[in-house]
Amino acid sequence: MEIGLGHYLSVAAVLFAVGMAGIFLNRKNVIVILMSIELMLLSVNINLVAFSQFLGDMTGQVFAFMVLTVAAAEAAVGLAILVAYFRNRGDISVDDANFMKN
Amino acid sequence: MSFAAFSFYLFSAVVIASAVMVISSRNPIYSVMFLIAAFIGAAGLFILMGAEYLAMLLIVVYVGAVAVLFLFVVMMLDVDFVELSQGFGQYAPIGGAIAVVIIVELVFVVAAWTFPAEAELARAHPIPTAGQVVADPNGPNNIESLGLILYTEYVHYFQIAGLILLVAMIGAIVLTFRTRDGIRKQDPADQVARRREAAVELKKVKTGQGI
Amino acid sequence: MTDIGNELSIPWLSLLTFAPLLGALLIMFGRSMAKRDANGAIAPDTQRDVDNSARRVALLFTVGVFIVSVFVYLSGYDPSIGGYQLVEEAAWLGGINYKMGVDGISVLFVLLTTFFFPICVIASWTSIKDRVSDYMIAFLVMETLVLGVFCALDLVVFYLFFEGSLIPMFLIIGVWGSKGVKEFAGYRMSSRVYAAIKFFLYTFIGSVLMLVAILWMYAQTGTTDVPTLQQTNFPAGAQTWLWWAFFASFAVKMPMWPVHTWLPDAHVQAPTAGSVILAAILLKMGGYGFLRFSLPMFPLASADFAPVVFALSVVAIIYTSLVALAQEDMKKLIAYSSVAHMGFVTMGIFTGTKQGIEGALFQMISHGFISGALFLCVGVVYDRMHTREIAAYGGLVHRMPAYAFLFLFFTMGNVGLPGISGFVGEFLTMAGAFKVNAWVAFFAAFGVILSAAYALRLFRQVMYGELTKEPLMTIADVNNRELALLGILMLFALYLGVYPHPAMAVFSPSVDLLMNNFNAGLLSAGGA
Amino acid sequence: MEPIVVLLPLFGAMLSMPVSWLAKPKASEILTSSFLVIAALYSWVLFFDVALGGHARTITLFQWIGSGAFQADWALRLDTLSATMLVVINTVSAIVHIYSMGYMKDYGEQPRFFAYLSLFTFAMLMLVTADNFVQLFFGWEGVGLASYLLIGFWYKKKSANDAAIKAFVVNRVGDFGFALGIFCIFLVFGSVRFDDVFAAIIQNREVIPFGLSAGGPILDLTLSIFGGEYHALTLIGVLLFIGAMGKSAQFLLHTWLPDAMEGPTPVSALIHAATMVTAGVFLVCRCSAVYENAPDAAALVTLVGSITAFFAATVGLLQDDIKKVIAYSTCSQLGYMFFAAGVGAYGAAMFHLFTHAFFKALLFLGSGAVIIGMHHEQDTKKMGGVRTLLPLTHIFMFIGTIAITGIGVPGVKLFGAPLGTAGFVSKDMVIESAFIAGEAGRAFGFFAFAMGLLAAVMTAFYSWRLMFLTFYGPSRAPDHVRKHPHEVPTTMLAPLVPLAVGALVAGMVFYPFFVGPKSEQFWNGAIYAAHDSEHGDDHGMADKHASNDHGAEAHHEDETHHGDETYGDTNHTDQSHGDSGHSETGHSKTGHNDTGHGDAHGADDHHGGHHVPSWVLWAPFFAMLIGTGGAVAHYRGSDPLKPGLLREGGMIYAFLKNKWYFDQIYDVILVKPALFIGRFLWKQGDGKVIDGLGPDGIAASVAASARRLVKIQTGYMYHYAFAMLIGIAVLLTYVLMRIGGGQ
Repeated sequence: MEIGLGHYLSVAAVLFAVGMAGIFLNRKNVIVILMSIELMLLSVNINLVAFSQFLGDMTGQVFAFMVLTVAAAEAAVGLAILVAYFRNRGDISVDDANFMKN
Repeated sequence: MSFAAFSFYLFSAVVIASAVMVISSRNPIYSVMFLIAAFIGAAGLFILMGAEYLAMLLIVVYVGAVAVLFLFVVMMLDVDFVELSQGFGQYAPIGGAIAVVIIVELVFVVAAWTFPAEAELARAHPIPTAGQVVADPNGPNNIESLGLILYTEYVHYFQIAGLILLVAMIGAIVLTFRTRDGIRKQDPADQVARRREAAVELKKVKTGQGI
Repeated sequence: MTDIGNELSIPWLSLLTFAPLLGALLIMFGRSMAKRDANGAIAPDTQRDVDNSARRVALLFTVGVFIVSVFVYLSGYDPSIGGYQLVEEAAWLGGINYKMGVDGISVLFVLLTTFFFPICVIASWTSIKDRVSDYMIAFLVMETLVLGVFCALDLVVFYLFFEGSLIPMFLIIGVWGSKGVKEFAGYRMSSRVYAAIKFFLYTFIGSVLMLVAILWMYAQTGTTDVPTLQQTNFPAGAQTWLWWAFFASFAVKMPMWPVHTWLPDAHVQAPTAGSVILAAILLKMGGYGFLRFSLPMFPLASADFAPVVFALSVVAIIYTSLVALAQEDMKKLIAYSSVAHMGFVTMGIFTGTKQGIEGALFQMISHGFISGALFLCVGVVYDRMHTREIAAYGGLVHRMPAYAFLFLFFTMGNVGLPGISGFVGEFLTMAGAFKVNAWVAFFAAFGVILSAAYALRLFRQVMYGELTKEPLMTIADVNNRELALLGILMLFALYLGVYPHPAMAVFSPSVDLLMNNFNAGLLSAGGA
Repeated sequence: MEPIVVLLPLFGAMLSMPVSWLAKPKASEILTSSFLVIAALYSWVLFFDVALGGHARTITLFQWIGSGAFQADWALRLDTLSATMLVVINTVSAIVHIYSMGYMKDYGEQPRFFAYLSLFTFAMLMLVTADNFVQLFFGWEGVGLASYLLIGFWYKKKSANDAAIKAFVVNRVGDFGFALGIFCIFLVFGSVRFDDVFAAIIQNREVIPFGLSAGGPILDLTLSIFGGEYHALTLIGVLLFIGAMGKSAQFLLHTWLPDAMEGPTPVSALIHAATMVTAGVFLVCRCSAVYENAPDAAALVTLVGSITAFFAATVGLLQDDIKKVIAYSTCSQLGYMFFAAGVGAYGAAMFHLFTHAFFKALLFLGSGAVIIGMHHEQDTKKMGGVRTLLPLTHIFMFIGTIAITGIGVPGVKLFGAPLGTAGFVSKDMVIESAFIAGEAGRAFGFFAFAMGLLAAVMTAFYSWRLMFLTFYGPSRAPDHVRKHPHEVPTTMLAPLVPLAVGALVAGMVFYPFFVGPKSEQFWNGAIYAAHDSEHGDDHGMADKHASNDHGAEAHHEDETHHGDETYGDTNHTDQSHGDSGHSETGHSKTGHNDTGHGDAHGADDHHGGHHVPSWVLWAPFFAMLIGTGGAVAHYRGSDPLKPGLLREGGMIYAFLKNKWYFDQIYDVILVKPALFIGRFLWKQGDGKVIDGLGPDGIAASVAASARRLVKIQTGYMYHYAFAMLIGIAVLLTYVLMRIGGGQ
């Protein structure tokens, strides 16, 4: 059986769904939430590359490249926020972080 | 089953299994480790698709930098992760439901996907896969073709990506940087601005009396 | 009478309209030039100078605008012509032009406006002490906007001015209004802010519907030119909803029952000059809108829904008169009586008879003088006693005979005593209404009885009786400034009451034209 | 020059206060009084010129309200009717001005008082000289204002303020009818000018009311209005009469008049006896053309007038306040005037108005002197024996009383006029014309006659009761009052002389003009029925006695033109057929049976001794004797205060003492509910319903739902993340459905 576009897309879909589920499951643990986001971005990248390959257009890879960049930046900033938050509160429990309510 | 198919299934299994472990393991350190595994699996998939450069990038940037950053943060923060994982699965039903919905829908999409006519034309000239590159050393390889397009047509995007990284770097530094009181440190500006009058005091010492 | 506006091509109306804005800029500039200390605060002495110069600039500009407007009216306006005069036009957006012009219906409102703003500036000369510059700026900006409303001959331009005039009034009520706290929906807010927001929301929601109608008309005809649209025959179905959309806006502005409840609150909370402008000018924008837009543009719907308007007007007259009978606050009482008087206006306008429309126009002008003066009268005692409670007064005539005389005069004007301007309008509208529907005139005339009851009750309780209340023992009679203001208004009310002809002659040709168009619109629809 | 007669009082009113500031209060008294005296003298000149000389004219000053067909000018219409009123008003006003110089000495604030008095006079003059209904309305409301100001002159007294407001508001109720009447006239005739309106009626012109495509001759025109089909003239007549009822304090709208006695006594004399309250009578007479052609409206006038005459007299029986007795007497006498007008005897009505002004002003001013003399005491129960203290005043009051009760010799004529006091002549005239009208079949004619007689009995009784209680018997006043009565200044007594003379002889002197042989020439077309009975016959009363108008048809055309030419203005010599009018063709046909239509004819016939049975002639006289006898029997006895037929505490006593409970009833059914409804509408209607459902309600529900929505806002990041993800899922599903549906 030839491995085609559909296969890759299916993998990406499952990966995306798993990332999504991860956000729900680990609602308290910001670090894991960040990792879940990385997983979802990764699935997006797989999609982009798959289409790029399938359509013979390098643009998809360029955008995967961009996504990688943004994901890296996001991870860096997210973790920095986490560190700053931990430093202020001594904890990273999301349950206590409801200042937005007020 | 061809080697390519076998590799695809292998890498896919690694990616998905690792991803599941990432979200389900109690210890974030394990999560990070599985995340790395997932990235590596994904890199394999990229190679299978002929995107060698991105595959390398993924391993270098993600595994080498981002995942390690995660690991670093997890280990640096003195957090009781057991407490954090309390209530795990509280939202599992809804999370699962959403995930299932998404999967089903995406599968529908995949199944029902059709391409417009011009895309079919493009398909006639696929990007050469790794094997083809090896077979035809004179053709443009992946990194070449990526570079050709990235530095010409998408140069502005490229620049913006750089800026984003710069901003993220500055942001991360600003967020985590703190001035601690009571720590002696060097201040070049102070040193340069120091005048003689503030530093040296001339005292007339009478002879024979000492200070 | 030469048509100077056209011969010299001086855009007199725009000049008049935007001159006050110049004054506002001048005040702003003057204040920003004031010396400040390190914290950006202005020294008290400097502040006083800044305030005084703001007052003077405002007076200068309002009086100047008034003089120029009279000059333009005398030399550039020909009252024997019914159509638009002093028209100026400049291309603006596609199909939407900046177009100004006046006819007999609007020109008197322009004069009324330019007349009342100096009055208001003088009336707030000493009673406003905080943020004087801002206050004067608000007033000058409002003058620009109100003049624009009456001069605009393009729907979009009109809408801009119409909506814009909300803002300064909103600020005047909300910032310089009276003190007091109100519990509302579980929140404590100062009652002036409540009144200001109520005023704003009421009128704003009303006019949003008008905007929709304007957009539709623009989409249909490709123009928002008022004279053109007045000649356009909209299909009957469209007229219906367009009429309602415009009606919503103007009915709130009038205000008609049952969307009148913002008025008492706004009047009560507004500073004296704000009340005066509100009563004398802003309310007139609703009646003006009916005459300028509803009647000529949607004659079919106007004729169809006249019974609705009659019913609402009559309810307004009786209902608010009864409510006025029960009021404990002087300003509220007068505000409710304003609603009743505006009921006569709407009733007159939609009779579609010459007497009704002319009576309505005259009533609006006369109401400006009389109601404005009554609010000034309340302001006189409010400045002294800082309360508007009727019960807090009594026997004022002992200490304030001149004030009592003026108050009596305007009370009688409010009651509609013949010889004072209020009578002419009221009587003509009722005569017109009787021709169309006798019951309407019947109930309106019944309201006149009630108006005597509430107005005299107010006068009795404030003025007559023994002077027993301690704080009133030393109250001073009107000073020269107040006397001059009220005296001028009294002369006008008396003059128009005895000899209304000058005013009637101005709008008569335009009303004829309006009625011709109106009847032609009805006929053409009937033929088609 | 004529405007002077109207404008002088206005100038007086305007200048009174400034003059008092510049000079002394005394100066303003003198100024206004002298203005009024000049105006009064001039008005007599005009009276002789216009009424006796026949130079009726209209002087238009300038336009007032002009809107399309609605044209009302400021004008002076000088015809006999207005000239008569001018004389009455200016004379009484001048006398009251002079009298007030003495009366107000104790009270102070004279400049203001005189300004009000002059203002009132001006308004009243504007009323009577109007040549259109709107100016009439101006005067109508103007006198209301002046009355309000004067009743509430003593503004410190709560009762005075209440009475003032009551007077104004009750009058407004009448004005409401009046205004509607004017609108109706405008609707029907398309004009509010007297000339247009009356000419249309006289010529039976074709009129087309607004909004109708076809009209009809005015006399038969019906209007579908107020949910019914009404005869236009009847409707107009009734509406105008409602106005007249208010101003003239007729039954149902009379309650303000007794309260109005809170004002200073000269005011009562001027406004509430001689002039303002008679404006209603004037209006009915002015509109005689309408009423003569609207028999139902005329019947209403008769009915209300006779009920008022009776009702007010009954209440007057038990009043103790000297002024209130006279007030109810006024009310009753106004009733006489109205039923006279109602039965078509407009001349008699105006005649009674004229004579009444003299003797009622005399009574009021006399009682003012008594009040001053008795240290501001008004209760007759605390007087008695005042005759010895104030002998001059007693004489004046005595003259007034015999004038009002009507001392005279029935059936005897002196120089063609009956012999008797003013009241005798005019009241008998009124009562007899009611009888004649009754005989002629006019609605309520006999009823009015009966009521008039009953009222005459009571009038005599309460008038003499007042005299006896006040002036005769032992004094019941406190010692210091008895020993030192206030001196009544000459300025108060001198003005009474002309009034007393008038009260005695005015009836005899003016009899020939108002109702006697010269009346047609005198009225000169100012009163419709006086010279134009043919039309009254033809149209107004045709259904009542058809047998009378034989030959009327034949002369219809002629008469129409005749009326057209002569009606309303100028002096037509050919029209002065006077009592010899019977010899003319049109008139002779109707001949003897025609007595009811024009009082001129009626009166003439009666004094020729043709028709009125002699008992009718004597009846008022006997009525007077009965009443007087009753009063003598009861109040000349040992104890004037002893209970009479009506015991205190009895039902009838209480009923009369409480003035038939009108004030209480009105309070319960009108005043209280109005205040209650007002409060209810304010708090519930505006507050709860409109604001509650409208702005406040919407705002409150926005606030409330916001408060609920805030709870969704947990502040937990993951909740927002969930929301986003769920949103993505939903959106995706939606897009897929769309695409799926599209494919």
